[in-house]
Formats: sequence, structure tokens, C-alpha cells
Amino acid sequence: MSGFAAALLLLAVAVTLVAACYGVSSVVAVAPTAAPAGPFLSGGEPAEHAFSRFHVRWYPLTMVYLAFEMEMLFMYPWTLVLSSVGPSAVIEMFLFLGVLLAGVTYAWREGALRWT
Amino acid sequence: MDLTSRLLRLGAGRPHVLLVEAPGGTEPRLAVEREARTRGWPAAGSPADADLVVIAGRVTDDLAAPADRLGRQAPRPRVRLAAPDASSTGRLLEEAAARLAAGGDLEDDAPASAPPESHSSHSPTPPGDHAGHGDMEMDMPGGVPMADRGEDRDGLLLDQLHVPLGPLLPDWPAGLVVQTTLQGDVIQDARVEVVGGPASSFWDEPWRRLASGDPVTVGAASRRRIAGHLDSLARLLTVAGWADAATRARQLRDELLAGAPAAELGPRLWRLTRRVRRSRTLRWLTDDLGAVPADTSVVRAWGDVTARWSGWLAAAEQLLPDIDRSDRLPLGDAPRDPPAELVAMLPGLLTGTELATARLVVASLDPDLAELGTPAEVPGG
Amino acid sequence: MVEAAPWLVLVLPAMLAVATIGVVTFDAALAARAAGRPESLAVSASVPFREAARLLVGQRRTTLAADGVLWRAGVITLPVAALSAALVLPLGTASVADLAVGVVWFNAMEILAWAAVWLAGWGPNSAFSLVGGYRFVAQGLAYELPHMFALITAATAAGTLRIGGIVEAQADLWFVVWMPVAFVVYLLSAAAMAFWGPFDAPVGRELAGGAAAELSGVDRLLFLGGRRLLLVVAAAMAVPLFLGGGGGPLLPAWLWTLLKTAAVLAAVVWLGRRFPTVRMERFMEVAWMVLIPLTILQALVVSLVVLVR
Amino acid sequence: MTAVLFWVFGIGAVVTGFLVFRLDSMAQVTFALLASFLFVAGEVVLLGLGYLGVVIILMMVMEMVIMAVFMIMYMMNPAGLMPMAMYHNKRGSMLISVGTFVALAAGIIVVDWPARSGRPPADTTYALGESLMGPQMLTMMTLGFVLFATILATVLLATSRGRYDRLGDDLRAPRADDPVRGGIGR
Amino acid sequence: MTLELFLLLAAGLFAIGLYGALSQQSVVMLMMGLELMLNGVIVAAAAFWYYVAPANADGQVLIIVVITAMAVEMAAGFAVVTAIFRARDVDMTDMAADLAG
Repeated sequence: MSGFAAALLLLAVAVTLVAACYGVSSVVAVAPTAAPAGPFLSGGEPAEHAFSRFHVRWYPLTMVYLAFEMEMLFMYPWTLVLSSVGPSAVIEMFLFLGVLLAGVTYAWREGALRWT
Repeated sequence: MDLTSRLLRLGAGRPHVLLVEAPGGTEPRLAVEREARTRGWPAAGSPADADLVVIAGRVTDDLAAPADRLGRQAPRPRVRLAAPDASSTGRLLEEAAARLAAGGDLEDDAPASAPPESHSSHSPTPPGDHAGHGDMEMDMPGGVPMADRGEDRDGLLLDQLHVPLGPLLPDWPAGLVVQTTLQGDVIQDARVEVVGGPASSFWDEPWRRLASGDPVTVGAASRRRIAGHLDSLARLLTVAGWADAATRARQLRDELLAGAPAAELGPRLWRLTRRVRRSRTLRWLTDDLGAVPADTSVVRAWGDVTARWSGWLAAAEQLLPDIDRSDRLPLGDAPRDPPAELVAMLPGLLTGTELATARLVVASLDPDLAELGTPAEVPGG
Repeated sequence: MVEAAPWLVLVLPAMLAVATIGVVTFDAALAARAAGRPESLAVSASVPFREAARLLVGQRRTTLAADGVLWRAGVITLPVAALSAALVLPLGTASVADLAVGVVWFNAMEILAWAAVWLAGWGPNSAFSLVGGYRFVAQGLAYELPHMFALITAATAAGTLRIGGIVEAQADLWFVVWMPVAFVVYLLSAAAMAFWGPFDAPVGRELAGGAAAELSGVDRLLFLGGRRLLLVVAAAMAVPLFLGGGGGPLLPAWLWTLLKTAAVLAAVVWLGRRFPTVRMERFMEVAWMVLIPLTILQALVVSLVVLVR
Repeated sequence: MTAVLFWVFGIGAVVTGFLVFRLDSMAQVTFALLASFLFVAGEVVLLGLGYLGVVIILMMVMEMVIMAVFMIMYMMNPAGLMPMAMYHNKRGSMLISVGTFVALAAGIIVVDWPARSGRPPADTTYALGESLMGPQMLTMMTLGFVLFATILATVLLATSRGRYDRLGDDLRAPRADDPVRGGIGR
Repeated sequence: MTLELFLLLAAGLFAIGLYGALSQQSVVMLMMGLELMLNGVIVAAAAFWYYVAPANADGQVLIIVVITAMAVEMAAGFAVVTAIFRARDVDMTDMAADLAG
């Protein structure tokens, strides 16, 4: 618990430092924040808002990722008990990883790792 | 405020330079690049990062509004510079830095032309945009419409953005505008326009002189050609994100144009070409991009991006022994392909590419539009 | 033995700031050398101060119909996350807090960069920065899993998630010696998480600065400074994880930590300039089909060694 | 101190959770949900589960960024620049959820909860690991196969083209027919 | 701090999630409601572990299962939304139901 108290303290220090940067800048800056300008478009004007339904080209991968990253949930505690539990822990974990890797290989063959 | 002015002076010792080129501005661009490099001033990628906004070349009427917008988008302190020719560039930059240290130029922030906020302003309506949002225009924040949807190769009907690449983009061929239709970061459709007045190409200058009857040595012509290839290479490497190699290429280019002898340049040029050619990462990243079949008329464009930059390296090495020759150049055409065909190729090559890839493809073709003559819309796309 | 020293909470930011200034200086010196303009150390060392000065006096910008809340949130999150990740970073024999789950904490804080960069790209309502923000998420999908496996490999060998315990476990033999794959992958991912070269596509120059394209003034200072801070923290963490922490002959532990950190940082910064920017559409398959299996194999080897030992 | 933190985190979690359904911008909605998760992670740490608290931060930051990607991809007007209502049956939902809360709260207060048995182990993470490698091994392996099935099902559902489209009917095409080339493989 | 307080917090989060899940039209927003409900479950599980049976790791395992369930729910939800969107170009529960019928 005391470790996390230190974390809160560090967080407070970080936020203070950021606030100090903004404070210094507001004092020394040559001009207040500029009026809204158009985005940089090589000198052009925006034809529409950039906020839009952005078509990401790697969305199949995000789902594979979501499933695969869950294995970290199990692997972090596993590192602690490995030596006390023994071989069965290694077998269990790498079987688990093997199953997931098989899934990734399938996704690779289906082209899910490439841009759509 | 005393602290402010001290910080201003400190910061003005290393201003970031946003350098864009208008047609015919090659020579002043090279001069600004050289001066900024010797002073250690970094290049800015966008107005937000810029202290000095420099436009190399002549700002024609159709470039005036974009140039003005670019200058206003830079945060204060800022200094806007026009470098129509290459004379006294160093002094110009020094003066600009001094002005920057004094707080920059203080012209009005309010846009001279109609701002994007005003409803009367003609926001360029993208082509193929059906009038689906005509009556909703009043509610649009900032008077800018929302994006509309369009078909995609992926089968998802999502929003399209219309984003121009050029004319005033760093590391971009002068005068070229590619009006892209993006879905996500993939170009679905590209239209090519050429802006800026006609100008004479810096890289073809020896052959122009030759055609007008002046004597030109083989050495001078070879120098100009290698320098042109190195300039293209530097631009490509910059776009590929390999700043150090690009700087090396620019440095060699400038020394070549300044007349350094082959004995001095040779080993260094060879080191650069070897380094670039041996980079398996660069090869892996540019292979199969923008592939042009070997039956098109523009020989320079054959192959993929890798083939094109390898071609520059080979040409530079091959021409290097000639740069000190003082015999007369025989009459003949400029060695460059006419850019019109390169430009006509662009829409086809850019369609379906991601933005970074598109930049690489354009940089690998590096059309020199100064030779194109009158501004015109190029068919295609 | 790494002990908790909460008083370090004030020293740590200062030391990291010095290291960040060092990174900017070294990078500037490398750039000057590449430009054939070898400059004195004093000139290079003035670069970070000149940059900070021009960004502090610089005007802040807003863009048309921007999402100001999320934009600033992203900008601020990056340096704050980097500093928070340094909570468990041992400086010699002491860290601010040697959490029992130190490795996980580091992982969790450093991953806030995903949110930070995406938000900074999303906020300004600008096409280029939007693309830049999304590029970083794609990059995250590529580097994060190999990165986690590299972290876990070090934790497995030590049998603890406590950074101090990992340092102690290397008293005899540094982990880098028998888990080189994890070490190399860790350095790769350190560059990738700080979107440092060759993984700098999210702020790529061909995208006019990408996620940072519309940032100016103090916002830009915090975002790009936070990026370098993150690089410093990530590189510094390689020392306790793989290079024996403060362990070494003759010199005191804190000095060894500094020397090793400086060496790792210099290597990462130098290597970052040696390669062109890696695009994720090419790197993704390499990350998933080469790096992940390799790091899993490395973890398997390490866990077998742990069993036999 | 911990009591103060409980209230700060608790109120923060509820307020940001409620903001999820009040904000117009899909990006803000997603990050409000993330904030709610981060506050809950704080509560979990307060309860002495350091590992789970930190790992919730780790997982939720990644998941919510991915969530934002999808929210913005599929929701109309993702930035909320032109707000529009997307509710149905707002009143009824409110009644049901308030009713649920009242019922739950009544139950919580009325029920006589069992007294605490045993003490937390010195290292909760270690206990979790032992449990996963021992009595709960089946849980873990089941989840493993669930995740495997998730990968297969999501890839199948989400992609429009499969391996036969890419590699030909006999899967022997020398070059995969993809819109964008990858890094390795055909 | 007592068990009851934590459980009330959990109930609050659960009720807000329920409200969202019932009132929102879009599949993605519905998923947000579900996530918020599971968020409440996490709080409840942690509180039960601490105040009722701290010696047993089952409470922790439950949290792990909930987090995994969230990820699976999200991945599956996104895949389904993508498939629906591809096929019918809508993302609303109502419309999807209408079109399906």
C-alpha cells in the first residue's frame, strides 16, 4: 500500500510540473493562444471536418490482439509460482500460448495481419 | 517582459524553417537549404513547428492565398520570408533570425481573404459530392461540412476526406497538387493539378543554354545531372524518414554545384551510394511500391520505387568521372523525361496507396513541373 | 538490494530531466555530424535549452472545431505517464517505490502512451494528425506483445515481479547474457513506444509531423519532451531488467546505473538515426510471425532453465 | 487517507460512468469509460489487490483505445459536432435501472453478510498464480480455448476475404492477392 | 470503508451500465453499457474477496475471468458489428432487428 502512496505522490509531482510549464508559458509567451486556424493542408482549406468515420485498415488485427493480450493476465502471476509449482506450470502455460499461437497463425493465413 | 525577450533571443538562435517551393524556386530552395544546414537550423514539417516560413520561388496569383494561409498558421513569434531568387539568401535568413529575436513580425492575425468560418466562403466542394447536406450547412461548426461516405475496396461504407497534397508541402515537387480522396489513410482517388506559373527548370539549365547557342562543358552538364539525382534522392530519403542519409545527399549536391573536384567528391559520393544501396531496410520498405511496367514510354519511371532510386545511384556513379571534363557538350536534348507523362501516371499509381507510400511514390518520380509550361489540369484519375 | 526511498520523488524528475536534455544534446550532435558540421559540445548542449525557450515563448494554437479537452489530455498524459513509469526505476540502490508488481506497473504506465498519442492526434480535427494518431495505435499492436514477453522473460528468470528482485537475481550473471533475444526486442520496443526512429511514423515528416502536426508552444514542448522522457525511462529500465542494475566492480551502484543507462540511451538514439522509418504495414507480420514466436521461445528456454536450476 | 481515496475513486467512477451516456463525442465517451475503469482500478488497489488493480489499468487502456477506434469507425458523427439523440426508450430504461439499483441497495443493506474468514495472504499475486496453476487450472485452459475460438470467429466474421481469396482455390498462388503487401510471406 | 459501501458502488456502476445497455440504440454503445456493468462486478468481486474470503484466491480468479470476458465480448462485438455493417450498412440495434425480421 505504501508503494502506491508513493505512486500517488509521484503523480502529484508530475501534474505539478506540467502545470508549472503551462504557468511559465502563460507568463512568457509572446501572444495568448491563437484564434482557431484551419488545419495544415499544404496551404489548402479543409473541405470537411477531419473528425469522421475513420476507416482503419488493421481492424481484424485488433480483435486478434484483444484475445491474445489476455494471456498476459495469466502470465504475470505465473512467473512468480513457476519454480514452486514445477514442470506442470511450464507445460500448462506454453500449451496455453501454443493454442493462442495456432490462432494467430490461422489469422495470418486469412490475411488478418495485412492492411485491408 | 525581460524574461520573454531573453528567451526569444535564446530560441531565435535555432529557428525551425518551414521551406516550401513554388515553381522555378529550385535555386533559392537549394540556397536556403544550404544556409539553414550550415547554421544548424532544423527543417519544420508543418506551420505549427515553424519560426520562419520561407517560400522559395515566385508566388504567383494562384499561390498567393495558400501562401498567406501558411504564414498565418504559424504560431508567433514568426517571420515570413519570400526568397524569389538565390541572391543574398544568407543575409535574408540572418535578418529574419534577428527579427525573430525581437519578437517576430506583427502583422494582423485576421485572414485577409474570406476565412473558413464565414458561410459565404466558397469551401471547395469536393467533386462527386452529392448535394446531400445542402440545407444542413447552417449548423455546420465553422461552416465546414461533415464528411460524407463512399464505397471502398474493403466493402465498408465509411467517411471520405478530401485532402490536398501540395502545393505548399515541404519535400514535395513544386507546383504539384494531388487532390486526394482519403478513406482512413488510404487514397481512393487522386486528381492531379498543376499550379504556379511556367518557369524554367534549374536542372535543365545547361541544355537550355546549349540550345540557345552558348557553349556548355560536359563537366557542367554532368554536375547538374548528378546534383539533380542527389536532390531527388535527398527528397526520397527525407520522405522515407532517413534524415541523416538525406542530409549527406544534400551536402554532396551543394558541393557538386559549387564546383568541388571529382577527386574530393568521389569517395564521399561512393560512400553514400554504398550506404543507401546496402540498406536492406530501405529496400524492404520500398520494394513493390508504385510499380510501373517496363513498357511505358517514360524510361525513368520503370520498375518500383527501389528500382528508381537505384537508378539514380547508378547514374550518379556513372557520371561522376565526367564532372571535371572541360570539353564541349555536343548538341542534344535534355536527358530528363518530359514531366507531363510522369504527372499523368500519378493518379493511377497513387490510387489505393497509404499516405506514406504515396509520398514515396511521388518522391521516386520527382516530376520537375517547371518544364511543363502553362498551368493546366492534367487528365487522369 | 533496492530499497524504497520516497524522498527520491523530487530527485527523480530532476535526474530524468537531465537525461532528457542529454538525449536532445546527443541527438543534435549526431545530426550536426551527419550534416558535415562537427560542432562543439557547447553548441550541441545549447540545443535543448534553445528548443525549450522557443517553445515556451511560442504561441499556443487551436484549430477549427478542435476537441480541446481530449487534445490537451493527450498532450499532458504523455509526460505524466513517462514520469509515473519511472516510479519503479531503481537509481543505484533505491527507487521511489519498489512495488511488488513493479514490472506490471511499468507496463501499465508506459501503455498510457497509446491513449496519449491517439488523443493528441485526434484532438486538432486535422487530417494529418489524425492519421498520425492512428499510426501509433497500429504500431502499438505490433510492438506491445513482444515487449510484454520480453518483460515477462526477465521476471520469470528472477521469479518475481519486483524490479529490486530482478536486479538481485542478476548478481552473478546479467540477464542479457542468456536472454539476448528478449533484450534486443526490449530495445526495439523501447524505441517503438517512444515513437523514436526507426519507429517514428506517427510523427513522420512525410505526414507534416503526424500527431504533433498542429501542436505549438508549450503543448508541443510537453508532447515532444514527454516523448523523449518516455524514451529515457524505457531505455533506463533496460538496465535493471537485463544489465544487472547497479551491479559492477569498483564503482558505486548509482554510478554504474548512470553509466549503463547512458550507454543504452546512446545506443538507442544512435541506432534510431541509422534506419529509415519502418512502416507498420510491412512490420506487422514481422512482429507477429517472427518477434512474438521468438520471444515466446526465449521465455520457454528461460523457464526451463529456472526449473532445472 | 484510504477512506478519502475510496470516496474520490468511487464518485469518480460513477460520475465518469454516467458521462459515458451523456457526452456527444464518441471519443470522449470512450475515454470517460476508460476513466471509470481507472477509478475502479484504484478501488481494487485499495482493497489490497495490487496486481489486479494495475493489470486492470494495463488492459483497459489498450482495450479502450481499440474501443475508440471502432466507435469512431462505426458511429455516425463520431466527434459529436452536430449532436443528435440516439436513445430509445429513455424513460423506461431509467426506471428499470433505478429500480435495479434500489433493489440491489436494499439487498446489500438488509442482508447479513458473512463475517470475514481468514486473512489475506502476504503476496496476493503469488496466491493467484498458485490458484491458476493448481485448482483453477481448468478455468485457465478453458479460457485459453475460449480465446482461441474468439480469434478464429472474429477473423472469420470481420474479414471480407479469406485464404482462398488470397491464395487461390488450391492455396498455391505464388503471391497473395492482397490490396497491400505485407512484410513476410507470400 | 465497509463491504456495504463497496457493494453500493458496484450496484451504482451496474445500474448505470444497465441504463446504457437498455437505452442506447447502437450496438457499440450497448457494449459500453455491458462493460460498465462488468466494471461493477469487478468492484463487487474484489470487495467480497477482501471482506469475506481473503484466504481464498477464488475472488481474484473471478476478476480475471471478468476481465477476459470483457475482452472476448469486445472482440466478438466488434466482429459482429463489422459483419453487420458490411452486410447492411447500419450499426443500430433497432435497424438491425428491423432488417433481420
